[in-house]
Amino acid sequence: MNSLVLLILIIAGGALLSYFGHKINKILGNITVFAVALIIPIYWFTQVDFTETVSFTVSGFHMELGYNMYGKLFSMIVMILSPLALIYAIGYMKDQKKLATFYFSFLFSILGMTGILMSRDFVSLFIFWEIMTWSSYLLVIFLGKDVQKTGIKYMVFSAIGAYAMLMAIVIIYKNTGSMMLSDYFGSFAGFTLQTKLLTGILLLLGFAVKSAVMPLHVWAPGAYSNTPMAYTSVFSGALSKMGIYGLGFVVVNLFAQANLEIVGYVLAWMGAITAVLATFSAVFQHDAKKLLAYSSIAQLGYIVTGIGIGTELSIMAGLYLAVLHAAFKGVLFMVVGAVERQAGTTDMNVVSGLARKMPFTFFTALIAIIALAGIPPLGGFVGKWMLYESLINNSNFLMVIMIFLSSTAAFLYCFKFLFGLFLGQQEPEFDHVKEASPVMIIPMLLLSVFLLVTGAYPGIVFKYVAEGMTNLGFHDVNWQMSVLTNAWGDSVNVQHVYLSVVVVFVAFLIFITWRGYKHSTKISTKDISSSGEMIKPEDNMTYAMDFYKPFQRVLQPILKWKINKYYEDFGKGLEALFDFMRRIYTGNGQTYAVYVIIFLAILLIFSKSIFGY
Amino acid sequence: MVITDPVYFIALPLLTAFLLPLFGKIYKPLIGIIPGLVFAFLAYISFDLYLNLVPGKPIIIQMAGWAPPWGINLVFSEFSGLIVTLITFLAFLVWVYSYNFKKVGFDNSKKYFTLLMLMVAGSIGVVLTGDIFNMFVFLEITAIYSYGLTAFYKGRDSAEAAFKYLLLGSLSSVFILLAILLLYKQVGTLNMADIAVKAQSIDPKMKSIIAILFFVGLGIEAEMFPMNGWVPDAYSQAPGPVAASFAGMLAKSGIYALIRVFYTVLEVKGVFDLLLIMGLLTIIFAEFSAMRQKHLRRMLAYSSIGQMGLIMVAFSFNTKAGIFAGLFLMFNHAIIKTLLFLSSGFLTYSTKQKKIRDLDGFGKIMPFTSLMFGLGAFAIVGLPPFSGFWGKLNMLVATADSNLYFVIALILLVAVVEIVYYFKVIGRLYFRQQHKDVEVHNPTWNAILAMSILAIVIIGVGIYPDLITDYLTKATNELFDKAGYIHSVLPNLSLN
Amino acid sequence: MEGIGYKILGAVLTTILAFVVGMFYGGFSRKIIARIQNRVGPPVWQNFLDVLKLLFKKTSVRYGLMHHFAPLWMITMSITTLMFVPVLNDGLFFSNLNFSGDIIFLLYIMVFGSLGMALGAGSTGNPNSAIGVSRGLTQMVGFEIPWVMALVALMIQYKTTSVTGLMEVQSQSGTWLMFSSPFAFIAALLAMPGMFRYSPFDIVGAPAELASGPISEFGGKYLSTMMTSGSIFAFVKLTLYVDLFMGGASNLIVLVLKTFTLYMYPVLWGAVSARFRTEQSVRYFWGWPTFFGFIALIYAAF
Amino acid sequence: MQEFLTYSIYGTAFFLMLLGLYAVLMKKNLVKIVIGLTVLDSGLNLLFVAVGYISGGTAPIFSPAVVGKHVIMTDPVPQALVLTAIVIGFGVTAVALALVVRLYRKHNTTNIDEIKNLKW
Amino acid sequence: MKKVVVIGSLGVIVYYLLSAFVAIPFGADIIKGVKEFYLQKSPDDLKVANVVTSIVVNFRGFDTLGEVTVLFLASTALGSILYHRRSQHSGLNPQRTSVEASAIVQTGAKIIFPFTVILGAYIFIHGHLTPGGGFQGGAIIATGFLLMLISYRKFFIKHNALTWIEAIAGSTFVILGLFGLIYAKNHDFLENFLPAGKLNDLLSGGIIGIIYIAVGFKVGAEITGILDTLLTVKETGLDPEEN
Repeated sequence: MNSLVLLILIIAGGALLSYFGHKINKILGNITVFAVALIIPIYWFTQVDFTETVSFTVSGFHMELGYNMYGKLFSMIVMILSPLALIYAIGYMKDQKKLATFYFSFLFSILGMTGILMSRDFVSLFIFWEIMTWSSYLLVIFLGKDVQKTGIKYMVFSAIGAYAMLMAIVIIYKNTGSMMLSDYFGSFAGFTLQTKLLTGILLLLGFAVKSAVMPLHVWAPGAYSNTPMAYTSVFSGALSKMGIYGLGFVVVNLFAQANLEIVGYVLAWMGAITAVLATFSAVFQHDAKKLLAYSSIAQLGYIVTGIGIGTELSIMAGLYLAVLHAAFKGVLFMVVGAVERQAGTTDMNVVSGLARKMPFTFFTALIAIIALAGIPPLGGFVGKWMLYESLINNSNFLMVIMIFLSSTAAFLYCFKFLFGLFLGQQEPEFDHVKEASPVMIIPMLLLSVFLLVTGAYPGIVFKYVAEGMTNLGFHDVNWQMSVLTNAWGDSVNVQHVYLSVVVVFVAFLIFITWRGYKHSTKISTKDISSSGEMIKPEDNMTYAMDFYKPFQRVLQPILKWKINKYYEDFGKGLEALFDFMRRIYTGNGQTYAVYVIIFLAILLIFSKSIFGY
Repeated sequence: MVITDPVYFIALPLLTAFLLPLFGKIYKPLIGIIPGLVFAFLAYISFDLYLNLVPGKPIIIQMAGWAPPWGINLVFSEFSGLIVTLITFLAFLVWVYSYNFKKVGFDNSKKYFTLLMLMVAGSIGVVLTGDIFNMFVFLEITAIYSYGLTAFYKGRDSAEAAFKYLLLGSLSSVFILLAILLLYKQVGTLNMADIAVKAQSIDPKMKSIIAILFFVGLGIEAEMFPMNGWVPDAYSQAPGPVAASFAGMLAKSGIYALIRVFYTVLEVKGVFDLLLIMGLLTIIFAEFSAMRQKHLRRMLAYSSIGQMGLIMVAFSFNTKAGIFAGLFLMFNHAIIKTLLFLSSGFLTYSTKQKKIRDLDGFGKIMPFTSLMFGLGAFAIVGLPPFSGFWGKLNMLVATADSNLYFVIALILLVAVVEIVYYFKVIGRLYFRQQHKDVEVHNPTWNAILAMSILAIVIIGVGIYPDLITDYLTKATNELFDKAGYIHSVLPNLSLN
Repeated sequence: MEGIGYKILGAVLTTILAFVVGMFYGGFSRKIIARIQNRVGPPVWQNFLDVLKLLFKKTSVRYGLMHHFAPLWMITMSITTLMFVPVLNDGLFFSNLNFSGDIIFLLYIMVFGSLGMALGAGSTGNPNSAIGVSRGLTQMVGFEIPWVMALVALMIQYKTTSVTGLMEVQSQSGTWLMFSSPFAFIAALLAMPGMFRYSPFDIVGAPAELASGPISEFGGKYLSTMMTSGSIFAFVKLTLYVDLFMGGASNLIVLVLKTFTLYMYPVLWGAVSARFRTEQSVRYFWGWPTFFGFIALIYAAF
Repeated sequence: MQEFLTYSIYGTAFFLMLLGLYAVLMKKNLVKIVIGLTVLDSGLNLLFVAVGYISGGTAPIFSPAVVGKHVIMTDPVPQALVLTAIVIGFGVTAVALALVVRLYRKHNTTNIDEIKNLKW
Repeated sequence: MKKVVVIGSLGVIVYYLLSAFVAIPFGADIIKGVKEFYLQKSPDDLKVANVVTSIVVNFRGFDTLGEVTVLFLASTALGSILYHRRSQHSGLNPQRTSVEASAIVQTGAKIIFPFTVILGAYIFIHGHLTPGGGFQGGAIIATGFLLMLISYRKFFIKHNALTWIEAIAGSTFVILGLFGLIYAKNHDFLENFLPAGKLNDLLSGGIIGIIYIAVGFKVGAEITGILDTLLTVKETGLDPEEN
């Protein structure tokens, strides 16, 4: 049997097995989930033949599945992150109910993503896209918080995106008579400008929603933070990349080759604005989940910018960041999940000082945050560097500044995240907190190791990125294992950086620990220099509330401007309109009869113009 | 030929309906059992006939030994046969579902089943008949059935709903009769094929007036805006299975009559543009109203209107792709809406108000029914891998084919609204804390069976739509081939 | 240039140089400020004494690993940055890893230390530290913008992103970048005091109100390492400015002259100005300096 | 004469229909609405019969008196149709009246404006 | 406002319809269609003198089946709409809504009643010969019952009997039609399979007469049933609890 079909069947079967497994018994269910989480990636890495294709005709539409290298790159994200998240979920969801639904939806969304990445035609792309959407919707509302608001918002935006895509698809079908992606790309040059823009922009809109580009991002904070964190890591890490996947081939394969780079440029700008605004929002969140959600949006903004610029280096940067973002956001959401599970809340105004209680969690969070902030020597820096260099090489100086502003401001929330949850004073109410279970820790550690390794050897990611870029028309992408080079020939040797950092760090570690560490006593965080005041254990001195008040004051004029509010007003307006419209159903039967008569009279009066006799 | 004659579709239910009271006198449970047997038999012969249909050679049955145009004839073609098969199939399922639907308040089931039999006969009659006046008679049968069963329950505002329906239904019948009369006066015949031949010579102004009268009269039955005020009331007040039959069969026969008249009988320029506009208005008003509904059934009813509007739009393209899409949508709507109404019957069983917010957390206490409802909702909004998706896709492809991009945009925008209100319900069903002390009425085994069959069909067609596309294509060709229809009904027609 | 041992020697030498020069600069600044304020002031080697004294003090308390690592992070950052900044135009000893990094990298590595510091400060649980960190990070967002604008302007104008590249440009043309791209220089110069956290931008560690802010809970070896790191970092920053705008230095004397001149600018400005509140300083940085940065960008692009 | 007959007979039928429709659309009393429906039906039936008439025609019955002679007969088809129409009208009226009874029992009024529990 | 709109619309509608109808003048014999065929075949082939009857029962017999169904449906629907629990539950007897009529009316009704029924029966038996037929005859019979119902408060109709009549008459119609499938020449539903007889004989027209008689019974029973349902309040207890 075809390995691609089998892959789909394995995932679907896994979903059903987990569903019924959990229906029967929790332990059986967990074992099933664990097995499925192992089997899927193992099968994918060992058995799937990436040159294989399978095609069939359904309802008159020719459909074809088959990997290309570009899809494979994203598939790797899915195939590595999702199983880890599944394993993490076993620990994280232990006390939850409705696990059957949870794992079913989880695996179905994996199915959707896998399918999207191997679709070679629009119909199957759309089918899998929608499967992904509804399964993720089920997870967004899984916890039952804010169902009406967040869930509906997510669904509405997803639907708008998906339907924009659908509209593009049918128009494409009309113009090319084929649903194949390659036919579309091939005949794009022959379209009229109007069709080019219509189909392309509709497709872009569809993908942009999933990648949370600026005016379409409002679903994301709520959706990311409301979902069980085990899934959010996939949601933000992998699922949002599906939008990036689509943006990549639309922007690069279509617009760049049809001399319509302006579209990509606009998109890049939207990405940059997204990055800035989302970062500003993230800075002022006090819920760690929301913070990470906004941070995700901002990070996706970088990626979109990279893709939108469309040069070799920028796309490489975008794709590399996509991979890295999957890893560190995966970790961070898992971290928040662990904190939520162990401490009961993720409100950074409440939680503090967990670092001593949850050292492993803190460690992974630290690694992920360093990678997120793009600080050398970890992998995140590499992506940032390439992004900046590509922008500078292109003389997009304003965009550089935007991105830089965003990533500088990102330090603020990065620190706040670590400080709010793990540092600060250790409160008695969190004394009971213990380290999360190994099932949860191990996936986080594995991803952290990945982040550490990419700091010195980003080439292991570049390899696949470069492969994937061949499908975007960039053959012979220049990459080295640990040397980054920009278009002007300037380079950074990250291995040297790593070396330098490690050597200095170790040297001074010895210096400072030798004859010091042992003799000092570890004291509680309540024992601080406080101008002679005695702090009692129950006094919470942690400075957490309004952490960035001054910054908030600076940004006052920008923060007033809330997109969400406009959407909500728009929604309210629509609802009022709907309410008004349905008043025509007055409830009085006689009125309905009058409508009929009036309608008939109108038709008769205009019969000449309607029927044209 | 004797055992599988399309005439049984009408004769048998009628006979059973007439005799049902007698069976009741003999042995009470027969009232429930006999209709089931009849429905099963009908479903069997419809499948048998339909699957053995020779393409291009519809089965023409003449009544009382007179060939058309003198006698009344029945046409079991790829198109009408498809819909008949659908109706018999659904009728059987509705029977399975309502076999022991409710013990309380349902104990005059003799009347219920009698009416159901008559309704099936009526809607099949509308579809099969080749005579326009006969079609009117059967439409009236379905209409009176609906008045009767809408008002079936005493406790609700059902009489009000039925009265509204009756008021509009009477107007509809008046307009249809006027149209038939005018038509008869012009061509002197009532046979549809014969009219189709002779209608070309009618004065266009006269023709347009006839068309308008048909449009309005049949539009009321087909739930067209602005004449669909009765729909939400009737759907929401009727018993669950009856509402299902409204959506699955009644509305189908209404739209069938509309398209049969305008595709085959009367060829009027411009009517399809009108249908397009009215279809779009129907969609918009219905879905927007559905959005703001607080009652589950009313919401479903408005959604049903919206679907009918979509079907109208699909048929208004007057292209093969459009008809195909329209048929697909009809199929979907029949199956999925039936499932939704059947499951909502149990969901709203215990709540007096039938408010959506009373359904919080029902996913937990009524898992199967909620699952079925969720499935139906997923399918109706067109999410893959359920059958609704293919209908919508084909519909949009057909729209694009006709270069109506703004219609695509409009349909999709409205579809977003649709998603919102369906998913609101799903959110409540599954992800809300349930209210305290809710009575649980888990579905009986037969209801579970009926709903499962529908669900299987939805998923099956969703995963592999080619199960039905062949038949739909054939039906499309049949409907599009007006000359073929005339020729097969009137083989000896010398075109004088 | 060959040989790993040679490299290590060069690195150590550079570090020591930076340490010594940085320390003396710190001493001079204290002295000068004192004179301006009509005080005698401490001797110029006072900083050395402080460091040594602290180094030999016994560390008696710690708050856990993060606290322990904070000074490490700072010194790691300072020295690593130093390694990637060319000290002399073509110095034999001091080339270190100059060709392995570029400006963007430097911009990022310079943040590393502050973040580590911030984490260490946060882990102590002292609210003053946290407040200091919050202010420091906010201020950083302020001054980074004009600073980056200036750098981007240079990079775009001369089509190179490496420091050595820019130095080459200057040596070839014979003019310093501060003359050939004056706006960038002005922007960078205006942003500079923020980087040194002298008054008026010293609210981060304002001793009077925050008990020294982030470093309040550090003492002994920790503090001495931090001070060392601070001196080295000051030297690095000055060198970088000199490299970028003032044509670098061909020998150590020129380097000291140039850096000292440059150094006097924030010191003197600080001596005569009052402290800004955090948002005031951010507003300042986003005002004229950013404006000049913008001009510089436009100048560079067209 | 022909024209007068045409207008007067069709006019009468239409007048009846108009009357019925007016009652259906404007009268508030349910019973009056039902009466309006029947009047509307009557007008329609009259129209049917009128349409079938052929000048000088007899009833289409081949009674012994007519058999074998050449007589003009009116069109029998509309007469057959009107029979059906009447019966259907009767059925609808009966159901309508039953519904009125039900409505009156529930709402204690026959004013259609007050019977709108179901709306929007 | 509403009034103006309604009258305006009605005016428009009537104007257009009238203009459509007067396009063919009253009494003009210009419709060429199926009627010639009926007028010819009815006496010649079917041996039915009343062409309307032959159309109603034979040519368009299917319509009539539908028509009968409509009546049946109406009476069933009426029953279900006005249905109440059977009186044995609460012990209340059925009650007539009308008041007791005066003695004159009562006596007159008693005298007229049998004649009315006989007249009705005559009309539907001779449906294929003379004007009238099953529907008309049935209606006349029902009138007789109506007379009795409004005259006597204690006059009750046995619903059992009505049910039997309805069922048998209705099924006779259908079964006769089904017989056509087997025994008739063309094997068509409702086709005549009996000897046609001679024009203007009582026993002519084959199954047409029989069907009309069945229709007469059925219509009579159904209309009577409808009248009875409308006139009688069976019980005013609580409505069954339902949803």
